[in-house]
Amino acid sequence: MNEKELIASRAAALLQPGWVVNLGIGIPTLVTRFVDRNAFCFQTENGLLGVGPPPPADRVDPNLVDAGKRPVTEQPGAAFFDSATSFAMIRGGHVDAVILGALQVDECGRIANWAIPGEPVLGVGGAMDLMSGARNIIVVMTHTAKDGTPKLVRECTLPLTSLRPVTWVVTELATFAVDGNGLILRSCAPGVSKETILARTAARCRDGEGLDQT
Amino acid sequence: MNEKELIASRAAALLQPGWVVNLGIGIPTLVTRFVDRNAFCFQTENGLLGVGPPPPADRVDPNLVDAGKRPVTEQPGAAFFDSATSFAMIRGGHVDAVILGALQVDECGRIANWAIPGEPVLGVGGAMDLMSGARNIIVVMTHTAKDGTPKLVRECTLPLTSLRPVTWVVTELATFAVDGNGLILRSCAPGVSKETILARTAARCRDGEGLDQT
Amino acid sequence: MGHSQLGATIVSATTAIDEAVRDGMTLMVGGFGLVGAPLTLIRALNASDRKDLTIISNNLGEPGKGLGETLRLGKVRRAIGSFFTSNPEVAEARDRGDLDVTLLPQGTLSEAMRAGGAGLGGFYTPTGVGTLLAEGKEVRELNGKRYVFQEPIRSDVALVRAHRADRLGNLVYYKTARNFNPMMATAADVVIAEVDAVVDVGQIDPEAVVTPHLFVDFLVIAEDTL
Amino acid sequence: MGHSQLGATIVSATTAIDEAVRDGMTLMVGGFGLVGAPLTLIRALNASDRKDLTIISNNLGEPGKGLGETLRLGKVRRAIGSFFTSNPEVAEARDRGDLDVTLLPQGTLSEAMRAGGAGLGGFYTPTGVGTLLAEGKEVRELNGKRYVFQEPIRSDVALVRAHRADRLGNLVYYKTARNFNPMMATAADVVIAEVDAVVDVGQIDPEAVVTPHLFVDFLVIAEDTL
Repeated sequence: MNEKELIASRAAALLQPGWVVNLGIGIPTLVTRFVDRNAFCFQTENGLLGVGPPPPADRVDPNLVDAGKRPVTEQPGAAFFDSATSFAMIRGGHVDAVILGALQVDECGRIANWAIPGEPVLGVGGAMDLMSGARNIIVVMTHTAKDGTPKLVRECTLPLTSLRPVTWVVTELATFAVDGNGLILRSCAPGVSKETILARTAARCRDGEGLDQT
Repeated sequence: MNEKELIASRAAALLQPGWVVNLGIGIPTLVTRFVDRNAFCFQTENGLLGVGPPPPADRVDPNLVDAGKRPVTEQPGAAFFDSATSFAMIRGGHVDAVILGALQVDECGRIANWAIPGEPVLGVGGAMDLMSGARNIIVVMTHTAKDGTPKLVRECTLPLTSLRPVTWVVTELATFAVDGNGLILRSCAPGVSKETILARTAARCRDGEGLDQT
Repeated sequence: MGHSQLGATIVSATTAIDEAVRDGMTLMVGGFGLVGAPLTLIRALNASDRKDLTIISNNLGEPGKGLGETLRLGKVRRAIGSFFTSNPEVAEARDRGDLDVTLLPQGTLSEAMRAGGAGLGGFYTPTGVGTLLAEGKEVRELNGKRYVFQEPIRSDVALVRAHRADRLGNLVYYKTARNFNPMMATAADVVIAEVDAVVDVGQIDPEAVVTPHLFVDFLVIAEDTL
Repeated sequence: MGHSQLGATIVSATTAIDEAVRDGMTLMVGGFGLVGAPLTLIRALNASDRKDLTIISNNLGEPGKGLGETLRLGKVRRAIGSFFTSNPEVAEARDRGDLDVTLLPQGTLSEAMRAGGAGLGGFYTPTGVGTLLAEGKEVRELNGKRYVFQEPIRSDVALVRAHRADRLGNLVYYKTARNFNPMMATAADVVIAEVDAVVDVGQIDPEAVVTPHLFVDFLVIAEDTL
């Protein structure tokens, strides 16, 4: 299992059977490898409830894609709908969880994931809507940037996606829960010490009760 | 032709082929007798575009009704939709005309048709939405109340349905157009003199150009 | 309502009402008059001891029929709708002081339900500006036209009537029995759908689903029909 | 657009663009990227001499593809959408000062189109509160939660992509090619729908119509597909 798969598998463990889940682009799409697809229903904001696995190459339908524009299939019992209806579902709190990437997470659990440093701000897509409406928000990301800079920071230097904090932050090193007082270290990945995590985390965080290594 | 049929036939003459038309309860439903059904499309606000004529008694479907809760049929090419979608159509200006009854019309062309004098105000239905959104509003009513009281009045004593004036007012005696300055007598019914009309009209009105008897 | 598994739960009308409805709750009830009203669920509600309810519905049935019986039984404290004239007992109950009535234009009522289900904070409608029904409400000029502000409407429970459901809870409707039901299904914490039949997953065309299953908690087979 | 007869008019893409589009107009163009984009109509637009356009679309295609080509041809003065990152030439055109870009969250964009088609004066959404995209916008607290005000969006012409139409203009869509098209079809003065096929009236299930025909003015048969 590579680093991204490790993150995805740890995020998958947070999902509760029966949930309707929206998956962002990147690591989030790997989550489906680690869950029983029949226990969940995947929604994509471009207008499909009941997203199935990618088709074999010879059965790709160019008009059946997810929000990352990758070919998908439809599960039995799927439903297609327009974008306004899709975001009505999302904003209205009918999607149980969204799993999305982030560039930074502040110590309140708020994220920055739409404006890339040094690049023009020309795309937001559905990120802000998902942040405002999904019942649970699970951020999946590498713990630090490629150069080792912490992504869990005291204050985001990049523009926030929402004032609403996320529910969970999952990295290859640790899982953090978020409450009204900020980040709580919930679990360390196997073989990772708390000290290692804290050394690579700029945000202040509290220890969760019964902090374990899972 | 009785009085109500006369009014309906005169209103029918104002409709332009190709229009989508919403018909209120009462005299408006008689309008379909005087038009080529194939040239128009009827909408009912409870969720059907393409209302067909009432079915024979042995083919009544209790779940297929118009806004007056009378059994109807669906035309080929009909569409069913929910109430929010139906009123989105109406408010959004996608319905070419509504034909509805009124209790009073003031000299600006504004109507009162939802609150009945002496009765509790407990029903408005779609009247206000239709008044706010239909492109053309055609009022059909008897020229006076049963006791001879004019219905075209200087000022409505009953609560207004909308601040928006109607487009046409059609009675068994006359047809009035409405512009920014108020009512214009457009035509007198056959055998009805202008004097008769004015004697039974409390609202001030102007003569239309080329006032004729049709 | 949280789902512990995918799919709506098929229950009896009595069980659905017992599980979901509590005294003092706000209920949305589908239907344009009796057309599209969940008559089986309403009968179970009437047979229950639940009371002190706020009912959001276009009408309160007809005298003694559907929600008209619920009113007669004294279970309704407040009614929010657009056309109560079809049941004269509504006026009587109000005059006795037993019922509080809120009247909204039909388009405003249905749009407010949609807004409630869509997570919006409210909207501006041109309908009703300058009339009795806009009294006391915020009026605002936007791009040269006046609009009335309307808040979203939500409820604790929605009792809706659909035609068919699949076992997941996807719903399709039947002709003009659709009316308010699809919006109500989006705007309640618990949604109970009364249907003519429950079919296998895959039997409803994904392009024709009107209410996707994520909105629906319980399915009840209709026993009372028009 | 006024209808002189019932039913949408079937025309060529070139005729549709010639008749409906004028320099300086605002156009809505369907599609999520190229999926559900009316490629035949866009090609006709690109081949026309129309310019100085405001384009409302989730994206501006990909470099040189779909609306990406429209941009390259210098026809686009302003773009309103949610995700222009998929076409780097958007940033280049903006930096050159040739293009004005307005970014909205995708849910706000689609809801604003619906509001435009539904005759509403605007709505409050929780999306974007406190972010860069809410700067300069009205923020209001309603029932203890903060919302951003969004105005409705309309256009002169909408170019939409559907699957099938009947001769009246009723539309059904195909899978995730539906996306923004149904809202756009409600929010323009003239609506041109590009479809795979036009079928006889009666061949589309009245319960499954997504865009009722009263919204549609012209039908064009698709020649370019994904």
